[in-house]
Amino acid sequence: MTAGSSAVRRTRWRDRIVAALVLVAVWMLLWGVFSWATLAGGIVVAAVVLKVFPLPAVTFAGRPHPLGLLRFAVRFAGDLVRASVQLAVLAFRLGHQPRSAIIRVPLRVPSDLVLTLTGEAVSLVPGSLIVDTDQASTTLYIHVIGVADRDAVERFRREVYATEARIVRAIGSEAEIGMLGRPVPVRRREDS
Amino acid sequence: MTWLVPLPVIMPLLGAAVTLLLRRRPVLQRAVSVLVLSATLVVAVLLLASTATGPPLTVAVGGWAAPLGIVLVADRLAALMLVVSAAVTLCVLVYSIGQGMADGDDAVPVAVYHPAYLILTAGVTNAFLAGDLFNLYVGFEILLAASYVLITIGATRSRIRTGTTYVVVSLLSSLIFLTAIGLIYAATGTLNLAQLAGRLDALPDGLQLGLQSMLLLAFGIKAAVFPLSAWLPDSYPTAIAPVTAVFAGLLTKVGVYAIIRTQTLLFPDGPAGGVLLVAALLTMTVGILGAVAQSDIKRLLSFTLVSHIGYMLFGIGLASSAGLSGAIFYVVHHIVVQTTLFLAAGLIERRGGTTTLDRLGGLARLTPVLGVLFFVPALNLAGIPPFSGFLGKLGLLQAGVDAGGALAWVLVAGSVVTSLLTLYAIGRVWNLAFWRTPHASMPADGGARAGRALPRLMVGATLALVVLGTGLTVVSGPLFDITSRAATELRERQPYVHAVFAEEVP
Amino acid sequence: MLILLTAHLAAAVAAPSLVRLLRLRAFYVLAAVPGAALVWALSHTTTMRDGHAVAETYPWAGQLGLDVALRMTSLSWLMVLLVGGVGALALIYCARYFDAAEPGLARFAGVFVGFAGAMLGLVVSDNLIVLYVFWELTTVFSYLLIGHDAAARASRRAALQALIVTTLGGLAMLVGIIMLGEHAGSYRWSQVVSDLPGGGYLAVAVVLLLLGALSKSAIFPFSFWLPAAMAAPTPVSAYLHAAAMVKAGVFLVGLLGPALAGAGPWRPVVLTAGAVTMLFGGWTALRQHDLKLLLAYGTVSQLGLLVVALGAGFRDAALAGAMMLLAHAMFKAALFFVVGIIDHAAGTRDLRELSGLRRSAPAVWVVALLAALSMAGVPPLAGFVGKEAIVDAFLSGGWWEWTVLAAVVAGSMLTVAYTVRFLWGAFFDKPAVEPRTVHRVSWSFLGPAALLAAAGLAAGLFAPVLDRLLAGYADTYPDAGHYHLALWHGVTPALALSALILASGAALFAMTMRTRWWRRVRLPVDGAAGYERATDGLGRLAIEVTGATQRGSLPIYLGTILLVLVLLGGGALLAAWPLPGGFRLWDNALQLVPAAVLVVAAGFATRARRRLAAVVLVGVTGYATAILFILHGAPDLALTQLLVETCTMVMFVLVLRRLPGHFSVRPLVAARRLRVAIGVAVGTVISGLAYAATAGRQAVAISTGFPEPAVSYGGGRNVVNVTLVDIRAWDTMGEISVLLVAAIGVAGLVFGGSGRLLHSGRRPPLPTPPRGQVWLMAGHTLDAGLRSPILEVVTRLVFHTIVLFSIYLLFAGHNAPGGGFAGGLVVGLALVLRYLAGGRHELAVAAPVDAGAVMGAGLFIALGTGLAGLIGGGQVLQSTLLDWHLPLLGHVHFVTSMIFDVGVYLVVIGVVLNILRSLGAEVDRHEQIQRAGETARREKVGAA
Amino acid sequence: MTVQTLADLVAGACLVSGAVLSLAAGVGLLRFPDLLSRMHAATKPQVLGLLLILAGAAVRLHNIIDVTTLVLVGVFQLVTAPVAAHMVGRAVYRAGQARGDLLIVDELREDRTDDGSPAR
Amino acid sequence: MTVVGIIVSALLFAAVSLVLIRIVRGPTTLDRIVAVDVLLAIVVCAIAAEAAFTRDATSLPVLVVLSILGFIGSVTVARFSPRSRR
Amino acid sequence: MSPNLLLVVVVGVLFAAGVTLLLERNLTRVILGITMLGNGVNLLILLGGAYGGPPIVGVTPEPRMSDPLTQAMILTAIVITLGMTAFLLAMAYRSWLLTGHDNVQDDVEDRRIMRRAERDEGLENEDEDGGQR
Ligand code: NA
Ligand code: NA
Repeated sequence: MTAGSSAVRRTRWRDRIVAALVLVAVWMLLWGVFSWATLAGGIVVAAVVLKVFPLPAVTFAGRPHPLGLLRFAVRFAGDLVRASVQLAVLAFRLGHQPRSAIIRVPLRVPSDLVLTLTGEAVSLVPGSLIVDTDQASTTLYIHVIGVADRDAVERFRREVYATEARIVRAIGSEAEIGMLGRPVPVRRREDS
Repeated sequence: MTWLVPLPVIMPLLGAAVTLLLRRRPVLQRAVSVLVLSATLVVAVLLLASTATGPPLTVAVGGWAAPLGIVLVADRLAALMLVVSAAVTLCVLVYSIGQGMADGDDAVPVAVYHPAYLILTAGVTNAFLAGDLFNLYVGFEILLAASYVLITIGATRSRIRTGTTYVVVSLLSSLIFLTAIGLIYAATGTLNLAQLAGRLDALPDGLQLGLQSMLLLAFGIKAAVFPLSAWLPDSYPTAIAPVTAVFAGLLTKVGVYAIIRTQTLLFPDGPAGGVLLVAALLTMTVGILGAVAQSDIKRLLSFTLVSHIGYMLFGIGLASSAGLSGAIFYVVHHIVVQTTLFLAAGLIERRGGTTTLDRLGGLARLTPVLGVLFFVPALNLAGIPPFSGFLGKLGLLQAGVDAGGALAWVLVAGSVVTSLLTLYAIGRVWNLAFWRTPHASMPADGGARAGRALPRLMVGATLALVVLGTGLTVVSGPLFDITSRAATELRERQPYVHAVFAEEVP
Repeated sequence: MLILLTAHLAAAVAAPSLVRLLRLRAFYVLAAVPGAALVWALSHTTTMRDGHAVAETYPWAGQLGLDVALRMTSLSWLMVLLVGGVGALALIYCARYFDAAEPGLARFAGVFVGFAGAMLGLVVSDNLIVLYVFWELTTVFSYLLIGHDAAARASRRAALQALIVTTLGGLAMLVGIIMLGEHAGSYRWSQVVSDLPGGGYLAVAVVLLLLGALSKSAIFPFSFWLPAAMAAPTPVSAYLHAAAMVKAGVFLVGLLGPALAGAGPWRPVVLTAGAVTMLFGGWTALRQHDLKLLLAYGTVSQLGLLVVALGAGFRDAALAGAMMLLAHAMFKAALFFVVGIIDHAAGTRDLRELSGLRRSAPAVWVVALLAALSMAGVPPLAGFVGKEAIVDAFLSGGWWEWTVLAAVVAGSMLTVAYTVRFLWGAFFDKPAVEPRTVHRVSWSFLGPAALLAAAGLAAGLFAPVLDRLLAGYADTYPDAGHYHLALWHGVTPALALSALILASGAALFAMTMRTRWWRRVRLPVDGAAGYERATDGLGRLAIEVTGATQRGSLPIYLGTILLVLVLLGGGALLAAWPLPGGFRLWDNALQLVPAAVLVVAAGFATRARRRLAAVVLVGVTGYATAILFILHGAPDLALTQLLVETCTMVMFVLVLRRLPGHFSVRPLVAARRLRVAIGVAVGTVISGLAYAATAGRQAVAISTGFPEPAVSYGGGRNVVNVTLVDIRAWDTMGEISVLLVAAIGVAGLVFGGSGRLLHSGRRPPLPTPPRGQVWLMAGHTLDAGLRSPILEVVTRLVFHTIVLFSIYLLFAGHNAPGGGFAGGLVVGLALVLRYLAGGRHELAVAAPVDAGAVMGAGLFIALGTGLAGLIGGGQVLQSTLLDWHLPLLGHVHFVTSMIFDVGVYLVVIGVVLNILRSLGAEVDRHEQIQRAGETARREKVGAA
Repeated sequence: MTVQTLADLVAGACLVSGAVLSLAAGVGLLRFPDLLSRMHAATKPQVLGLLLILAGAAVRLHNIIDVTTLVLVGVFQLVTAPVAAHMVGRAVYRAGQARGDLLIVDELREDRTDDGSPAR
Repeated sequence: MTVVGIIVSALLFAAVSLVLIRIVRGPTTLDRIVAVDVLLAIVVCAIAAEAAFTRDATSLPVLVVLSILGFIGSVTVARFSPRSRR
Repeated sequence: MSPNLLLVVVVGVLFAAGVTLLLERNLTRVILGITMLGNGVNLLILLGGAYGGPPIVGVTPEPRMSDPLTQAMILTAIVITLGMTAFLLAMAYRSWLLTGHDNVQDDVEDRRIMRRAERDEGLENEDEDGGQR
């Protein structure tokens, strides 16, 4: 056994324990009873579930940053309310045909997790919708409603990058946070 | 003794679980199936021995005494049905094992067949033992679900087509049954049959009639009573032989059993008795005319099956002890004989490559043993004495003559005509398939070269049923003693009710 | 007597092996059995002379009035003699008649002996039902004997015809028997006679009984089956005509006559039918060319005579009939044997081809002459004694008797005429015909015929001895007769009539030789044509009725069932009208919302033309139902309904993805309206019944007794769950069996008829995943176009949580909404998610255990708790409450029925998994194969 | 004004605004011209509307067992709703149901390959 | 609280009606699926609101099921919906 | 017990719609019809039991509980319907695989007899010698 493989094993154990802890937490929330018996039951059940249904480990490159998380949550809630109201108004406005756009947003951090979380966050805010993704280039294709012109489109694009940044700052590794400084990726296939 | 009562259901289900776990070990699967059904037969015989002269045996499942929980009741009728069904299912199982082994299990995938077959058996036994209306429904569902699987086994084009008819009609009947249960519970607040016996009496007549008709409708479809019967001849014949056999023999009789049970226990003075007699007459005559019109042995047999359900309804409709006794005897006889005939038809198909009268011939000379295996039960079916079919018919005719009344006389006449036409239909089959010069397509060398030799296990199982059917004549004395005591027990109602409510409430 | 019957049965069963062993000599051995009956009967001669009976009784089915009551009286004694004697001789004759290579000989021998046994049983039965049993057995055996040469179409048809006609009569007779027996409370003839009903009831019974007797004896209008039955081998014909089968009917007339002849319809029926038959048979015999057919019609004629005599209803006629019965048996059997010999020796039975046999076969000629003269009624033979007695009996009577006498005289003239025709045709020289050269006939072949012919002579000579024996029967008639059987009574009117008969009979024959006009005279009624018409008509009727009722169409079958439902239910509602009032509009105004949604969705679902649109709309009704459940106070139901609804939606999509998007059949407007009409009718009736049933409730529901014991005995606060896993666990056990078997069936249908069902088999190794973060085990095997990283990541993140939640539901279910079903379905949906995100390989690795094993294990666990209760000394499925106080963890409360719920949980998981493997993974595989096939085809086309 | 009344007031406000968002979704679902636009309308009750109502319920129930469950409901909804939206949106686009006339730009069309997925 | 109850019920009823119209009208399956998604979301709202008004938490497991599994139906349809309408 | 008229109507509507679909020739429609009928029956059973709060001891006082027995029955019925639906769908798929559609076809033999009836014909295969044909 090399030192490298033992490091891998350690990481794997850490991942497993994290996964189990999440499950135990869910278990406690489900029962709503915070007792030793519930905890014991949760540990047993989590272990059984993880054993019976093995899945590839989720390796977090980074760690949670409380401040980043808070910042993200507050901004997210604000966006949520604002967009919901906007869209509700849009719905009730008679005789108006809202325009929309489908835009490509190649993310700066090449991570599925970031792709997914950014996508989720963008989706959850009314008015934007992930129409497709490209895993290889970590690109989101987003349908946006209520954009009047090209400027609005670019504004929105910047907002997505901002969301990406907030997410990475909340849970990303140092390396990933570093990547945020890179320029926005450009289109590779202009020939199509 | 009461601990035996749940076993006829539990054991086949356990067998099904084990065969599923053993799905890669066909030999063990077969062994488990045979073992389980043999044990079921033994238990059934013990139950019959106990109830033949004694009171009904009851079990409050889980210790939840009636009327709270489900109660299982083995009275004479139920025990008798258990014995017959266990014997028949065992023989058919052996037959199908013979067929499967001969065919290398290509036609009957063991992984599906054995669990489904055992679950079917459990459904049948559960229906017989159910002392609770909803549990009766569950019993029906078990056997029906298993039957859906069995009737489409192999999933050929024709089996899918005919299986669809079977499944959809059966589902409708289940829905109607469930509706009836919902209505009955709404009206009475109970599901326990013994308790229902009292509570239904208290309802106004019109409502009683409504509830009774819904139940009759549901069971009438399952029992193939005209005009609810047309699905049967379309769907049974295309399945594999053992499946057709056990369906024809047994499943329709579960419907008849349910009619007997509910008519006698729940609606003894119900207003639908006359309806039953008219239905009996139509079922008999329309069914047998259908048989005469057919040119395929299995379809023809299916129509005789429908027709002879009319006999049983006749006895039930008379509602006298003699009528019920005759009906029960006829049920027993018919289970055995109809099953045997379909097994024989399977052998015919194997030997002649078809069951179409157009292309068969000379079987009596080519395969004499097949001649015996078909001829004896065929005569039995036609009610030729001294076979049990005659004795059952005799009992019914006696009951009909005793009852008097225009409708009863018409039914006596109808029964006689049906009997004659059954003989005519059977005689045509014999003349064409067995006596006529063999068709050019028939292999003449005993079938060995064409791969159509009859496997010993299949012949043996059929023979066992032929012997069983013939043996009914010999034991008809004691058997009629049991059926008439069962009929008395049914008509009195009190033994059943007392047995159910003897248990203590938890 | 039972020993004799058993011996026949044993011999019949043993016969095939015996024939295979001894070949033709076996017949000699077999002949010993009926021979023994003959000997046994002869040993009882004195008993009969003294007017006593021999009786035995054995129990059978007492509830039906059935006992094997055997009783031999004078008449049956006579019949036993015939059945045994002729039977033995016929078997001996068989040994020479058949060729050793005759096909089916073994079976034939067995059936023949069985036939003899049945006939024996028939004549000695006292219990009428037992008599009927043997009666039908003779019918069946004769069917097999007539059809012996089954390769010939005529044989088969004749056999079936005989079977049907005689069974028809037999069944009528059975009803008659039951009528008499049920009235008397016994089926023993010796007791029935003492308690006969009266009036119309008796008249009907008598007519029914006669129908049986007359059809069996080929009496008009049933005569046609007997000549057709000539297709049988000659020994069979001899036996059938002389002693068995047809004689059964005559015997029955003789047996019933003393008691029933007084009943209204008896004499008109018997005498008319007998007389007509006599004349018809004789007349038809006269123009036959086939010797066997000539004899057969002769039999028909003679049977008419016998029926007239035995059924006339008074002593002298009965005595005469008995004598005639004996005489006929002897001469008819002998003559059939002779015909068989001629057929063998000369190769034909056609009298137009036979010539000179008198010289070439003198011994045969003598035997035939002796028998034929008896048939013609020439003294001093038995036939003469019998016929003269009949003539004498009818001489002294009223209008009926004189009429019948005229018929008897005419019929006897015909008999004489066809007798002469027989002798002339068989033996005399015919100018235009080449004389036949015949090989020598051995004495052993001729022996049986000779013996019978000689017996006919002896019976004539010793008539007074027979008189004493047969009087025992005749004297059972109430009237006092005077006649005694003898050769010579002095010069009487009867003697004169006998002479007249002989003379005019001979003249009649001469006339038939000269003129031809009589050939055109035919009876207006032809039974055979009637039979044909009847069977054709039956066929037409069967086709019409079946064509009308058996439409072969599922919608029609369902429609019929539903119409019956509407009729019965509607009728019940009318009977229950007016329905009681006291309804509520709703329990909770909020119910209006889901109800409205449901109604709208249901309505549009019936009109949807796209499959998935219909599915979605039906799904909406399901969701609305779930909300109605919640509003009714049934959260468990809502939970399950929502899960099931989702599962159903998934299954629909999995299947419908392969089917065209629109329904292909656009229903006709009329058909659609009919469907809607039936639907509305059913809905109305069901609503009405639901209303009436609910409003009709008086009693308290049993479930009001559930909550208290649910906690104290079932150990759970969620009464619904306790009901499922404890109070009604038996139902649940059945229900999981249903699910399980349905899932097996799904696999069976999708995987097809292969033996691979449920076998996960060995999977080909998956391609190695790309480097980097992997979310699912086999997500990379999916088409790039179908993959979605977002779906994969989220699936990875929530999968375990969903499974965890299912376990929560499983354990919380006992006290809160949840339980094994819901839990199992949740796991199932989690697996669906894995499949959706990662494809079929992902499903395979997601649940590496075989679905069948999961289901089997679940069922096993559920049943195990059932048996545990039983083994533990309680009832099946009885549960136990366990309460522990553990350090740190505190109070732990556990009910064994929760283990049952675990079984349910596992079964449901296995079921969903199995369905998913079939409708999901396997259908994927089909699609891939199909697409690969299409691509290959396209490439081939492109290359060409 | 008691705490109880205040709580009820807060809960009521949450519930009513949640319901209004649901209605807005219904209106949008009916009125928006193409499916992708309608999908945006669909998001509202799934996210903010639901969160508001859950909050209202939590205030009313104020029982730890129930509140934890409500939290889980909210979390699960936030995790799963976008997935459905994404999968359906993708299907809509690939099925050609996105109305080009309403789009200012469509950058996905430029990148699409034959099997519907964007180029790698 | 009763007034709030009536208002909320009315609003949700109106919302459901509009959604139902979309489900009936379609025109495509995906339209209907989106509408069903909204319907389910409204159902969740309704159940939660009902729990709030009655202060009865027994139906909360239903909410958990809907929130964690409700999306599977639409994902299935989306996953297997034909590539293009052609 | 006083019936809930709203549920009575809903049950009727579900039956009417279910039957209308059930009588179609297309198996998909038939399955949908059965699903709706299943919901109708379940509501009918529900109608026959008491209305009230969830039958959970400690949550609802006993006299106010809804009927737990009807709920147990409905639960059983729901699950059975699920199994049956799965099976029928598999049949529809199989039918499509084998025939290219999922319409329920009429029985061939019955059709033959109906044609004979229309043409006023008698029985088929009269007894002829097989070898000679
Ligand atoms: Na969004
Ligand atoms: Na229990």
